[in-house]
Amino acid sequence: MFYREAGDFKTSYQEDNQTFPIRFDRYRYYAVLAVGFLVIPFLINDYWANAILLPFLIYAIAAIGLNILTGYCGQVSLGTGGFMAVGAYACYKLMTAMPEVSMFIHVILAGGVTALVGVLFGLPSLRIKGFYLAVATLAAQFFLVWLFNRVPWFYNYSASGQISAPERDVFGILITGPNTQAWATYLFCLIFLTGSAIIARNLTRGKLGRTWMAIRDMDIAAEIIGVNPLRAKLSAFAASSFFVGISGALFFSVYLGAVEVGEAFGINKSFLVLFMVIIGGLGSIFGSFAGAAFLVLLPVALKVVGVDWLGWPTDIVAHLQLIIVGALIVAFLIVEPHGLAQLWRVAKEKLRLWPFPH
Amino acid sequence: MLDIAAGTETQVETLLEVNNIEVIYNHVILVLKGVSLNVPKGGITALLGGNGAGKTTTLKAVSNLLHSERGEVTKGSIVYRGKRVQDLDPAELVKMGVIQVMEGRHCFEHLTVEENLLTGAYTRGDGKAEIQRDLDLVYTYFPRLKERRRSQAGYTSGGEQQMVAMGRALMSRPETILLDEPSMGLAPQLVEEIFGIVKDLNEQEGVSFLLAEQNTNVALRFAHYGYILESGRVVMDGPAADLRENPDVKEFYLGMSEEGRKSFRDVRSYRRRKRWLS
Amino acid sequence: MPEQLLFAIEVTLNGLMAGVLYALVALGFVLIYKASGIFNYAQGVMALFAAMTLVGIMQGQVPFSHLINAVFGTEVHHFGWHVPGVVAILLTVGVMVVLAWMVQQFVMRHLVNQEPIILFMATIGLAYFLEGLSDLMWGSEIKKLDVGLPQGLNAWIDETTFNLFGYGFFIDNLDIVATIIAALLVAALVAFSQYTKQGRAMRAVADDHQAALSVGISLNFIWVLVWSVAGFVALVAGIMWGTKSGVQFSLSLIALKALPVLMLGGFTSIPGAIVGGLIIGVGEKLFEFALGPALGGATENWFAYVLALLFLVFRPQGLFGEKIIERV
Amino acid sequence: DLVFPSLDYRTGPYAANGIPVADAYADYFEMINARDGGIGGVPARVLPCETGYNTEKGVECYEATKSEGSLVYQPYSTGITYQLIPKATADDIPIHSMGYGRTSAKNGKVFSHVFNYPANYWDGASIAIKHILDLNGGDINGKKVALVYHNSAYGKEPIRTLEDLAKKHGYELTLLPVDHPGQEQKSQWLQIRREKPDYVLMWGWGVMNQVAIQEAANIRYPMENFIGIWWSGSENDVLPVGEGAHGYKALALTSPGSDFKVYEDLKKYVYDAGKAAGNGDQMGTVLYNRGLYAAVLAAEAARIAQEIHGTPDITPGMMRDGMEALDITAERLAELGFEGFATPFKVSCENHGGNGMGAVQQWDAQAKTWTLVTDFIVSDADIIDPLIAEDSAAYAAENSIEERCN
Amino acid sequence: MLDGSDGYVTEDGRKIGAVVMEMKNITLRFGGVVAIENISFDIREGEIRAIIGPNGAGKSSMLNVISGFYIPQEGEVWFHGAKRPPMKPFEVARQGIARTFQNIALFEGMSVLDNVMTGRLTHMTAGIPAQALWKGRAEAEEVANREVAEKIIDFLEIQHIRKTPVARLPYGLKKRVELARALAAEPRLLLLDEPMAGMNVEEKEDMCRFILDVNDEFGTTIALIEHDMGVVMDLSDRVVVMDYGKKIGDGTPDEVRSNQEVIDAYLGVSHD
Ligand SMILES: Nc1ncnc2c1ncn2[C@@H]1O[C@H](COP(=O)(O)OP(=O)(O)OP(=O)(O)O)[C@@H](O)[C@H]1O
Ligand SMILES: Nc1ncnc2c1ncn2[C@@H]1O[C@H](COP(=O)(O)OP(=O)(O)OP(=O)(O)O)[C@@H](O)[C@H]1O
Ligand SMILES: [Mg+2]
Ligand SMILES: [Mg+2]
Repeated sequence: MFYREAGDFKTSYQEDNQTFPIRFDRYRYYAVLAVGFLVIPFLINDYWANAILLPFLIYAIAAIGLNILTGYCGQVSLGTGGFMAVGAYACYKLMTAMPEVSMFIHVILAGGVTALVGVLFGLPSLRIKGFYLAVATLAAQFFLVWLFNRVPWFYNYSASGQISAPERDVFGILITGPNTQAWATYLFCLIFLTGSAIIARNLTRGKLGRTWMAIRDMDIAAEIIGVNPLRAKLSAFAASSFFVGISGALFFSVYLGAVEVGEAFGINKSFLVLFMVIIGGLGSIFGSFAGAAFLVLLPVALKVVGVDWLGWPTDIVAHLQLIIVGALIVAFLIVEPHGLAQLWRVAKEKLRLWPFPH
Repeated sequence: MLDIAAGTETQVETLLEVNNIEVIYNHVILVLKGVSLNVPKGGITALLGGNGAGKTTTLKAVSNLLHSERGEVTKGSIVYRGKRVQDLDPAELVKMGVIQVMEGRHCFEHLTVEENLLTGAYTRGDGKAEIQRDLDLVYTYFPRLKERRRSQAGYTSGGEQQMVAMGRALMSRPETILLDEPSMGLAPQLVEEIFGIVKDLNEQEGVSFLLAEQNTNVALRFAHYGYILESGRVVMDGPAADLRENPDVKEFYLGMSEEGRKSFRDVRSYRRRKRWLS
Repeated sequence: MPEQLLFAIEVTLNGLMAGVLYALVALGFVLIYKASGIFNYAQGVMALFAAMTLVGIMQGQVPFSHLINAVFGTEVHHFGWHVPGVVAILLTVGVMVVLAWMVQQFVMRHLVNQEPIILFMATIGLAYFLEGLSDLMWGSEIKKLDVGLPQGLNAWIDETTFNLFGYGFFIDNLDIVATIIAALLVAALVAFSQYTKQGRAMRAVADDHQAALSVGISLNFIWVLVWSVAGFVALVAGIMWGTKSGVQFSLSLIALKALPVLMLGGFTSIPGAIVGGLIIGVGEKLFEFALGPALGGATENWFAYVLALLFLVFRPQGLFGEKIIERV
Repeated sequence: DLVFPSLDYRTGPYAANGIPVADAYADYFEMINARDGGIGGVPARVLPCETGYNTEKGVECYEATKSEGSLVYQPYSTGITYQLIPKATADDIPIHSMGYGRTSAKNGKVFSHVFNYPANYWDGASIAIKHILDLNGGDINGKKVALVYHNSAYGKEPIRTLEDLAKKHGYELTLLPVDHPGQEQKSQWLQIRREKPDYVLMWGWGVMNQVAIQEAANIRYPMENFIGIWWSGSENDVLPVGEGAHGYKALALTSPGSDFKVYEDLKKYVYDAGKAAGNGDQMGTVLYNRGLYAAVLAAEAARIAQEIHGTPDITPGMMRDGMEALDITAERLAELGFEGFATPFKVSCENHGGNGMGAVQQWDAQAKTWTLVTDFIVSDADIIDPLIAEDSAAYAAENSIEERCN
Repeated sequence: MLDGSDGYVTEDGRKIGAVVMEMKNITLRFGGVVAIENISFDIREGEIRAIIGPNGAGKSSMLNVISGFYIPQEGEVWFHGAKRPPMKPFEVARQGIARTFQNIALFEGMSVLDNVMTGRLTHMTAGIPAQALWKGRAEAEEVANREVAEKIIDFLEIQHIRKTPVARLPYGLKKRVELARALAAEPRLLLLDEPMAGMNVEEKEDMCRFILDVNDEFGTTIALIEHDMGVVMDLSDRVVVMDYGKKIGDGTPDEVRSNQEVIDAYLGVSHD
């Protein structure tokens, strides 16, 4: 009734390979894009931009990145925080070394640097598997954080060891620094998110995506039918780190503006992004969005309800928040282990059959 | 329906009764659309049908393993010895004497063959000596297992794993065994042996069997009663001897036609089509 | 003996002792992994929760007093009694068993047969939950834990070694106690998992939930059992670390010190946890001793991981872990 | 009303330290409202926001509270402070980072909206060395000083100063970083046991403090030679160690204890009225007093701002002016009920960092109290001022800031 | 019938060519277990070669040796007249050897179509940038390979489940999808490990038809392991019989069937 695909026929394989083969979905996608690009920038204020939208957009990019590695290629990584730090520090070094270059280029280059580092730390994945690998990626996490903390070159020998983003622009519009406009930073991140999502989608629906999924589902069989596991895994590490690096660069330069590596890119960050990916749905780009939105909004929502509406003491609310987030994560996994994306899929399937139960 | 074991004309008690059950996976996929069947005490009941007919699902519904596959019985009832067992824990069902040998072996990879067998005796409380006796019994059934008793089950061959799974079930001294495709992947000699064991257990120890099989030929040779399942429904049932003589069964499940057995090389020139399908 | 060598020996000895402390935490991980294939991230928080509960009981704190006071406007904080250590430990063990039961009832039961990563995530959810709960229940201030364990320089060793080498070794009494307890614990746990029916069932569950169910192993029982034992191990670790550094939030972070130990020893091996702990302990201390100054120090955090990683490249299942079965 | 946001951390790894500070801030303004009806007749409103010591939550708190007319931010976290410096400057809202944050913010010519009076980390380093000098009759040539520090931006702050001071006074400095969170410090303390430095300084935070003090006790290091920064010198750090902590020293920004007149008012108007924040069990602790001091300085600045601008309803911008014109005299302190609590200082356009004075306090494990064992000591401006000029100049260059106050 | 290296003609008139693969004195041990002991045999162009033997005889291990997954302690593998150097399994696959597995090894997280497309991976070459933008080579290649995959899907009559996740399929269909995946690689040598286990007669006949058609239409050489003697005897041109690592027979179905050693070790009483 509400959701039909009948009568929506495809006459070529190109059409069948589209991201949104169902017309209804396609229109909805265009509508969301239009709202994101044309409506929200006019409504946005500092609070929405800095407290909700920017973190959402940036975490969504990181989640897409991790989803490629964990959701598509099956390599659980707990080094996301470390890789985000690489993106941030690369961006910082580029920004300060080449002030006149556009931020766009810096952010993309930062992604590229992170991809290289990612490949390096991906090398052991050829031998180490499963949770052993997950724990092994913590080596990247701790080592990178230590390195950025330890070597003054990375923070330009500043006395405090922190890095702060100087003012930089794109086509004359300020993107970093204190004097930015909410809409500008928002749009900048949105462009990166949209680009990341499209690229990630393209990568995952074609040859590379299948290579990754084959490795994820059964690596031995994949190798026997002709997948080079080293290349598959390393390309996943590279692609994943690229996006994670971009998100780290944005996280530092556009969102926070100043970071200290241990605090901003500590192990908690790794877990947070992993949560997003799993709650959203492993192996789903949409899931990365959903997971990021959920984990950015939930604490804020709980805080608004607890502190602003109910007027409870902030610490009790904060403890309850932990309890609720924890319980919700477990509840979600129980209801739908494959995440919000799967929940959405099942809902659609039900709608399609509606009003018949099966 | 007849609650009669083939060959004997005496009325026997129904052990397991499945009444018109429906099973749905993942809340949306309807797999069993009303399946009813009876397993008499001391009988071997075969459940036949093509791929995806729902044999495995039926067995899992009985042994309550559906939950862990995100499936549920939405309609109908399953009664064992007069007791509704749908809401029981699988472990309790094993204690009641119902054990399933799962399709696709499912050995404990990291345990040795012998440890695998011993887990089968988990629910038993009758002492080491008894368990040891049964272990020896299993080894006499499957001498190959004795040779490989110290290897990790994960490294044994497909057929050896099948033996482990079977032996493990026997170790629980069951009253009813749900056997899912026991012959799959076994050498012909071994298939005979396994069914021989089934027959032995049935006749000597009075163990009842519910047997899902693709190898109709063998299954109908050993079973007393058979049900044929197609797309989640029982389409035919009757004493095994009758089924064996049924022309449709002969044609589609036994591969015999009027002219006798066809060579597999000839398949390119003909194709069986079920009368009741298209 | 040359001084440098004496120091190196002292550092090694202390590394061994530190390793035992890591191993105590790692043991809890191993138990649960062995029994259900679950990588239980909440193990660290369980240690925190156990230690907090122990202190709370000993001091007669009213649980959730802060919440109660905020909601009802009351002013309750203490029952006004003090419970002796041994009794409090027993009561805490009881609480950990209840916790295990709840975990089984509300979490694990519903996640039978799911992929390992899903179960792993569930334990992270659990960690958040417990973290919030411990603070809400017992307050977030730093608490002193004193169940009467000795602490500080062991004078006897100091004197003896001084007489022998002219340099007294520093060994902490608490570390010695920890070593003894760890040894007992490991012996008991190995015996349990290798030679009992429950131990075997536990390993079966880890391999295949469905098959375990099908042979009549009650997952629920096994899980309550294992989580209780893991809870007990967490309590032991919590007592040791709590005595050392006070009972407070950071106690949950000791999990991070246990992970490389786990990798190195193998996720499935109880003795592996100890051996891994010793290697990591000595390795990181010696590395810091030898190269730390040159690299600017504070290398311990990452060095443990890198060391474990290097080991894994040669033995992907860790030193004593079960071989990862790769077959088609 | 006058809005004072309070970025608390009553949860997370440093909750134990965040609670007393937050309690004090809330209690003081509660008392001002009850006793004086607010500041200049306008009631003060404390707006708590929980950060959990987490930078992102700090940003969220800032954004959520700034539109309510928040007058001054006290982040109590170096990370959040760094975040807010450019943002708040752009939004024309002042920041007060008391004894933490960016040290070179002392230079008001570059940092128009950031204040870090009365003292900063570099002052702290210098004060500690001065104390050691005093103990040694002014000569510490050839002595060994070790610094045990949290391996983060915060912990590394004093290194430059200590190195420069080492050149000046001829002591030998050993650096011993401890990685977060700092539960395992065996290597560091074995090294201390071996090298027997004459003094050990500590820039620690959270659990690292207790473990360090415990380890020092374990190796029987003479506690009176072990001196922590003011973030390593609260009851939380020494109580868990018990007897072993006896004699441990730490720097102090204010006097410890509750022997001040203001406590009478607090008791009367807040505690006894059942309005105490939190559990109401933190009075007189080191960190509670620090929170009180922060609150009184904020309230004073607000009052001065009202005077300068002639309006009781001040904006954050006016508040900034008030802070820049802050003049804390001994008389004023006494008037406010804080006699002997801290030292007088005066803020100016150039100097946002106060007088750079601190004292040394020592822990008595039997009585479970801290007591000041020195007068307030002033830091060595010769060493620190050039460092501040250098760092703030770099910041000004990086962000193309023009110097003010000319 | 075996006459020199030039092949032979089968009863039904197919021409069998030269030796494509030759196993020479292969020995494979796992610790104490000798899975394969000094076995030699060959496979000829265009023939259907069966390997039979009791459970645990080492048949699957032999296929694994051919795929390069197990490396034998002794012996040589000759492929197209040359000794094969040590190779990774994926390199072997790229030489045109595809296979199915005894314990179905499909990619459970993917749809049937995607699984079949993974079989085409060895034929796809687009670079990462092209794929990221979904332009040029990437898209054209995708469509071209999709056509091949669709042909195979049609051929194996699994169109109706094209978009179904394989995890949901019943056993028999999974086996068919696995065959589709192997065929998608357009192999010259196809290894099938018990392709008909767990099927009823009707389905076995379908499977046989596919195997014969593949062999006929594409001239693919096939080596298969099977326990259903009916199938083996009817389908295969030559049969190798293994028993606990040793070769106990090699020849035409009729020869093997009447070999006493084979009857004792494997067939038991004849019953077909
Ligand atoms: N976990 C599951 N989720 C969704 N669908 C399932 C699941 N398991 C089975 N099915 C579907 O249920 C139907 C019946 O499957 P079942 O395994 O019971 O068949 P079967 O008769 O045992 O077949 P086979 O002989 O191939 O084993 C199939 O169409 C299958 O696709
Ligand atoms: N990776 C391995 N490690 C140890 N032993 C192995 C391994 N692979 C196979 N084996 C052993 O080698 C022997 C041959 O195994 P294989 O799987 O080749 O048998 P098979 O002939 O295929 O039997 P089936 O018909 O039962 O599948 C078995 O005894 C098995 O246990
Ligand atoms: Mg089945
Ligand atoms: Mg095999």
